[in-house]
Amino acid sequence: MNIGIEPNLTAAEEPAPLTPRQIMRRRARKHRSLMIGAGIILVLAFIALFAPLLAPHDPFVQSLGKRMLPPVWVQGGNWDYLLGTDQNGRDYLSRLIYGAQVSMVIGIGAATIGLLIGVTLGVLAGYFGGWVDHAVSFLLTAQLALPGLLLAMALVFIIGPSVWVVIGIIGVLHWTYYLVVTRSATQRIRQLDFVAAASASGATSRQIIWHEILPNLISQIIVIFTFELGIAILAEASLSFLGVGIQPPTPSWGLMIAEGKAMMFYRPWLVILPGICLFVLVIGANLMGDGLRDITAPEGRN
Amino acid sequence: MAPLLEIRNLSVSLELPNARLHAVRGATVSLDRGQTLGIVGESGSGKSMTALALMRLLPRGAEVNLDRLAFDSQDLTAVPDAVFAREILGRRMAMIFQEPMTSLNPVYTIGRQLTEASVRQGVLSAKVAHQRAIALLDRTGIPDPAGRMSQYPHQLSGGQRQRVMIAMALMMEPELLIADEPTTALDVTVQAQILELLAGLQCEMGMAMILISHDLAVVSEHTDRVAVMYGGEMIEEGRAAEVMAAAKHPYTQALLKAIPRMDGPPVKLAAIPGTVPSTTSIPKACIFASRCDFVRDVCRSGRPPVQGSDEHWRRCILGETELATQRQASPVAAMVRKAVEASTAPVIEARDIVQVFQSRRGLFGPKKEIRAVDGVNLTLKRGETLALVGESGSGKSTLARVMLGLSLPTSGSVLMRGKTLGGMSPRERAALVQPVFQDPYSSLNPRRTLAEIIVRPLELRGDGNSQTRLARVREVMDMVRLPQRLIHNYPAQLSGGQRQRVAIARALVTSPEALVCDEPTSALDVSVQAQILNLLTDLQANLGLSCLVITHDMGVVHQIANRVAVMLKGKLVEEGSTDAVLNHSSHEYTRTLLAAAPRFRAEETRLEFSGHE
Amino acid sequence: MLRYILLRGVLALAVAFTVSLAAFLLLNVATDPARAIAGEDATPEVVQTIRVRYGLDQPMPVRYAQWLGGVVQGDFGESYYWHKPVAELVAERAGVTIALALAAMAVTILIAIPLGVLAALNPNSWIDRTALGVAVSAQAVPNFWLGLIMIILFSVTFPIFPVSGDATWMHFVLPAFVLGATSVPAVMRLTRTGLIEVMGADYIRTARSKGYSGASLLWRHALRNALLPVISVLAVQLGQKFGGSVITESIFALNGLGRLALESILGADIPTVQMLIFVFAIVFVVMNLLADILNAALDPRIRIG
Amino acid sequence: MIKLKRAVGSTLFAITLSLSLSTAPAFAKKADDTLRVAMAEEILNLDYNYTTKREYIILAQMTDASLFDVDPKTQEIVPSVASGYKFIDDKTLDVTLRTDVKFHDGSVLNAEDVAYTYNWIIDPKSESNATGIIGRWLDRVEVTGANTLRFHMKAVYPLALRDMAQRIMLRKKDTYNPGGVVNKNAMAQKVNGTGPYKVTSFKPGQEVVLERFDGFFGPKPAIKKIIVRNIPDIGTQQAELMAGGVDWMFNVPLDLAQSLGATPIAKHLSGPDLRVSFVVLDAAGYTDPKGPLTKVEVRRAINYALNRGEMAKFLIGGSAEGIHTACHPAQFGCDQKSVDYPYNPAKAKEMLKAAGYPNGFPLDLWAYREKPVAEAVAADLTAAGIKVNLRYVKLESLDQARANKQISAYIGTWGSGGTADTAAIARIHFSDETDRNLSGDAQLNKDVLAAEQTNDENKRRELYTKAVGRIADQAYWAPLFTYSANYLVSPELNFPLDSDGLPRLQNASWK
Repeated sequence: MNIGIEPNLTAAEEPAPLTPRQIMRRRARKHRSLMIGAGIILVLAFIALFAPLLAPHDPFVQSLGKRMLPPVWVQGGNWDYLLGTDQNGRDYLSRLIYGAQVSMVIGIGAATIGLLIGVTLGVLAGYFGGWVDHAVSFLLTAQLALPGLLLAMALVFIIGPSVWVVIGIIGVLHWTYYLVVTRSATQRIRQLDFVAAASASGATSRQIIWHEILPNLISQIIVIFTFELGIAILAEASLSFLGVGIQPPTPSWGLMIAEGKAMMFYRPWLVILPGICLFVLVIGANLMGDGLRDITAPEGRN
Repeated sequence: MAPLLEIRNLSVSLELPNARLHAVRGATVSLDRGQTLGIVGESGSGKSMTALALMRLLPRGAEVNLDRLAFDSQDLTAVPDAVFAREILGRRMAMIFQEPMTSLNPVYTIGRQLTEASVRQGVLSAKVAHQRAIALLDRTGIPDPAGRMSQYPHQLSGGQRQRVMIAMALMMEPELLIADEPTTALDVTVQAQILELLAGLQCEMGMAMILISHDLAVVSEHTDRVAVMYGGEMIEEGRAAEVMAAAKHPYTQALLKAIPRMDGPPVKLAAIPGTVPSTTSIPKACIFASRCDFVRDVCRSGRPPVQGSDEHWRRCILGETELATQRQASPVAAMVRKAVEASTAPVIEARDIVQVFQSRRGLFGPKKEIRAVDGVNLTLKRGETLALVGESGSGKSTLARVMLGLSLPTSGSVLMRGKTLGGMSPRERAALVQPVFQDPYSSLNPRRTLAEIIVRPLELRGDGNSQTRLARVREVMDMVRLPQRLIHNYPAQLSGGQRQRVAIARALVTSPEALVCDEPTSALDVSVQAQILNLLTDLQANLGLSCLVITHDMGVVHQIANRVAVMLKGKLVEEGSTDAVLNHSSHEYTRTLLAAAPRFRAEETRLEFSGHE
Repeated sequence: MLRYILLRGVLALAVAFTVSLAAFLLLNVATDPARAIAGEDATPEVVQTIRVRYGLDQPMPVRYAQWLGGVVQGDFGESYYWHKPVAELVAERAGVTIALALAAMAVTILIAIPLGVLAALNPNSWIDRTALGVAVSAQAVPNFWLGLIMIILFSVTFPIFPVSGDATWMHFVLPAFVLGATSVPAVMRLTRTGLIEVMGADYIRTARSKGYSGASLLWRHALRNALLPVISVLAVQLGQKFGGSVITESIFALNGLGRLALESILGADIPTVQMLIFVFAIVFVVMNLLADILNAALDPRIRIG
Repeated sequence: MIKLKRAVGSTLFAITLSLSLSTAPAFAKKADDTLRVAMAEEILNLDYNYTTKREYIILAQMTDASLFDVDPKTQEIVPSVASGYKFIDDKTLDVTLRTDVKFHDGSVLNAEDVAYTYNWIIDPKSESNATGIIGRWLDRVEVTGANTLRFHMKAVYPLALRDMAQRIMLRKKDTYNPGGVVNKNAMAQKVNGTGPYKVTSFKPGQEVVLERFDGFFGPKPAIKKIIVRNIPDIGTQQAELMAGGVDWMFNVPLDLAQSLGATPIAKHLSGPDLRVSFVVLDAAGYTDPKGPLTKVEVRRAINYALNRGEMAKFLIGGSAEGIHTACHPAQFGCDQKSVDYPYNPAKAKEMLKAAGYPNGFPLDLWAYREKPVAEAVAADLTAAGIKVNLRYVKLESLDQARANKQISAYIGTWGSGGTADTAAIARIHFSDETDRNLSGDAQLNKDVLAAEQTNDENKRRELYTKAVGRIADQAYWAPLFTYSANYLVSPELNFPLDSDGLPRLQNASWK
């Protein structure tokens, strides 16, 4: 009977189980909705990146003579302008393609700003609790009560309409989802023993947050980011629809829907086409979000 | 007469995301009316799965196939689920579970949960059910049973909830009661009362009982027959006293030697090397082959045959005689425990520590003060292992955190090397004392590799460069006997035992003078616990570390401690050398603790109980 | 209990005042109310007379103080456009918004909860996948676009429902569907995950061991616990819907608070905006409080602690 | 494959279109003799003395009559409530009233009422929207007989009769200050006018119901009942038109008017409008004293760069046409012989290079009205090399920015209140009393004011020719085009289109 010494550790035959990252990658490949979502986002990102090459015409060049041409499948359409032209005679397909650029930039920009605000506040409130927590929840309630439209309109006027202002506005209006999730996750992780062990070995709060807590939040944050991407894009479209979002002549899908609204009974494609583009982009983001949540959920929770 | 329950060749396989887990393979068991069968095995051995298969409570996607399942000689395989649920579950077969805290519906009153099943199935009228419930609550020893009926589960303690569970199971006087680790989550004293209660009820109602546990001592005291399971297979079964006294399977023998014994001087524990093999594929060889000391080639080629008589059989190729000779061959090395002179210098001194917590009952209730630690003086001397013993709620963990400097006491002070903890910088304190926590799964950051975890304290102190630190990490890994190839693995890839070793390695990397271990082994299986206890005693001997070990298990105290301190409701009731406290303790509470601890009375069989057979 | 409610009441007032102050500043900076009222072809003289008439020429702090003074006595001032006390204006239009909010909430509950329960009862089945599909796509549809499509389909192509206005209940069907559809995904997902978690809980296993199974298990034991978090989310969403949906109400020309908010913001009718924001903040916090109380009523662990 | 897709695609749209357009108005309006009118702006106040927007002018045409009226065809001032008038000298005017004018409450209008109305309007206490306009030229009004009045004017003002015809609605004595207590909103909810229609029900912001007033002294209107419905959203207005809930829509965008006009549902009417569109350039250098816009060559280059003809033809349509004067050609004194800058982008680029801007300069262009026009102007200027940053905002935001001198160039429009006289556009834009004047030209200011201080037609024409010529030469503006008013009306409705572009619903009738 060998006493306490392990000579023949025979775990060799058994392959060391996979690292968490390998497990996630293997699950991701098998997760259908994640693949579809990621596919859509990649295609649209490609279109947005190479818009200048892909767009048949310059989206800003107008030819008032060829206003309101119908798409090619409706009689009266012509093949130069596959999807017809808009109120100022600009090529509709090119504007849709450039619209992808605007939506992606705004989606990613606003979601990132939301992330920075929401996660910082969430971690601080979750980790320190007490009055920090109360102050943050007061801010949360106040932000939810203030109508976003008013903030958007005022900022667009004061700073002037630019894509960055719209990104800022939407970012500032959409950090609550991040806050709520990171706050409860931080509170949960803070109770775990490895945080106590870290502080026992002399780590300061800042080091603990940075080195121990944040790495465990990353998978959840990525999931929220993809959802916020969709929400931010829709928010931009709504603001532009109400006239306080993206300013002409920059092509934005929301703006195009608003412009097409007056003619929706006679030229329904002016409303339907940008609507479908928005729908496809946001559904791609949501599918990716759902997929990421499924594959990261089990690890995330332990 | 025909046995009450007959199970032959039961196999259960569970659906995992990317594989099928064969949790139970070929379990064969039979049970007579009024008899108690113990099923014992470490975690992952399939003992609970067998019971759940019987009660048809398996999770979605599980598959069960068996040759014969008869209850009171009625073939259950023919009974459809709906009829099984209505006629068998609760009325003829009942079950109680391990986690009392979550086994009762939080939103319904105790009364309703007790009576609703019987009333709904028309077995009892509402009034009769109500009275019967109160009678049962009283019988299970709950104070003020009538009052409890309108209370909610969260208002009761763990022990009380387990009693409610027992009452609920017995509402319709079942013929078979299955208890799946009924006392694991409870304190030692409460555990003893519950086991007594179960035994008493079984006699009164002439019920058959299946008692599932990982604790051999509990099973040895309270069952007629016992079946030992390992890796999903039943490897040995026989009369409890015989199996305990003369185990015929190498695994059972090793298991018995791995448990700290209270009778006689502390003995080096026989740790079983390696880990339980995963059963995602049906093994062709003997399941224990990878860890068995007497392994032969034939063990690895085919499944071992069943040997021995119906009374006591085991699945192993070793014959009767070979086994006997092996047993004597391995002498047991006694360990000598150094007495600690009173004069040695203290490492950590806690002076009249008081820690008070504010808690609010419910959203609107008044604030309440809880004195977790109430004026405690305790000193940890250099090179000694001081065991701090007490039940849950006694304040031992709170005291540990205070002595670690993790939380400032309401009043009183903690000194290290003469300096108060408060005055020291966190880095200074880190060089003196390091913690080892109970739950291996939450003591390591899942997102970091082993190397990063162990090296972290050095990075925080900022001494040496990356090479020296890596060398130190490798050195410490050897100390705790962790294979070097695991250095870049993640905690999720390690077993419980391996993770606890990483935690110890992290504590040792800054070569502190003292370790504070909060229940270091209570979350581990017996065989793995033995490895860690041996490791701790070796480390203490080689490095001259002083350890403060918090535990509720008297066996662990007996095994490794030089001195013992006993805590009750925030106060220190007794302190002294291990021999003094264990053998002739001065305080009445310590005596009840010792009495409650399950022991191996190998000779005293359960005969006096089973007189009525 | 009272102390808790009082505390939340004070919070509501504090939130309302901070938000109304922010709104006041934003509004004054964004547009000049006098010019908005005067309209397109107004000559400077007309703009000046309007400025004097509504006291817009005084400095901002004075005007805010005046407004605050009024509020304390319950007088929220007069709308620049509507020439009547704002309180009256809000009261008139609150009915439409409340009706729309309740109808939308009904739509959400009737679609989201059954779908969530079905999805939870048979995970990874086709029902589960369709439920998730519905959630993902409902979340992706811009609600102003959905509104337009609804009008094209159900008011013009197949003239079943009236296009706009809020006279009869028929007017509320399409807007309620559009407003309700936006919150279906969140509620559906919450119900699904909640029920899946509860079905795996120990006390459900205990209930099964007592002979409960199938429908009785679901209704008696599982649903009540699973729906606890859903109820608080619904209460908060109802609070937001009471704030009126700006887009749905303007597309369907419903005279609710949402549309009033949009027009008074774009038209810089400051007293109306101030009162609306004040009301929204109070309603929002009250609904949060209601959610907490509802939770306490349903969950003894919170009530008795 | 494409053919198949094309077939499927077109059928889909064809179905939605045909189905949606086949629902002819459910019931003939002629039957219940009720005209339903859609207005985007919410009618909140029935008293035109206290409102300004165009919708209120249309409403006032129906509910109120004033001393004089403008003949829709000839744009001449004709007597209405007043039977005759005589200028005693160029600062006093005698007016005689008809005796058969009744208020909607049946009481007869007399001189006291008219005098009270005018004296109340010019009294600053009234804070009426008309106080500024009338107060500038009217001193006081004196009753000289049972139905005769004398108007004492502060100064010579050629448009006095026009203002009396279009701005002041007559009220009974003491309407606004009964017993000395001032009530500005007396007529806001329930107007007691003298016009051809009286208000029978009013739900502010939702609906105004008017019925023919039998006691009206003038020609009785053909239609018995008119309902004005407030529908803010243009999409919803169309849907109501198709669903038969509305028979008359105005301010309709060109594309919509043409599309819907081509269907049996509605008829597209397009009539002249005195409104003009123009780009105002910061010649005075308020935003940048030495900026490019202070140089006349740059301003002229901008004029050359803009393709006015195409914009009018394609974006406004109807009778709209490009203009090169800072006034509507149909307005008195608007000399068309002033210098013109025909569309010539190459010349524009060249002039910019000559003026020292070879690769253009950044320009903030503000706009608030038709978005396509704003984008077209921006595109033309970009083509000429100017880096345009289009700021498309709400009107009141633009007004505020202009008042704070933050605007270097903006696209403005002016309807001259339907007055066919250059005075109605010149003073407001080029005198020194207004923040809209970005020319910084003192002499121009003097000429414009002088042209309003004499009744002598020739003198005024001469002064305006000089002023309009100066503006064109110095290119303070880049005039764009005249508007045309687009209406969508039920096929059964006769709706006259007048040259001043002012819709007169009281003259409408069924076919």
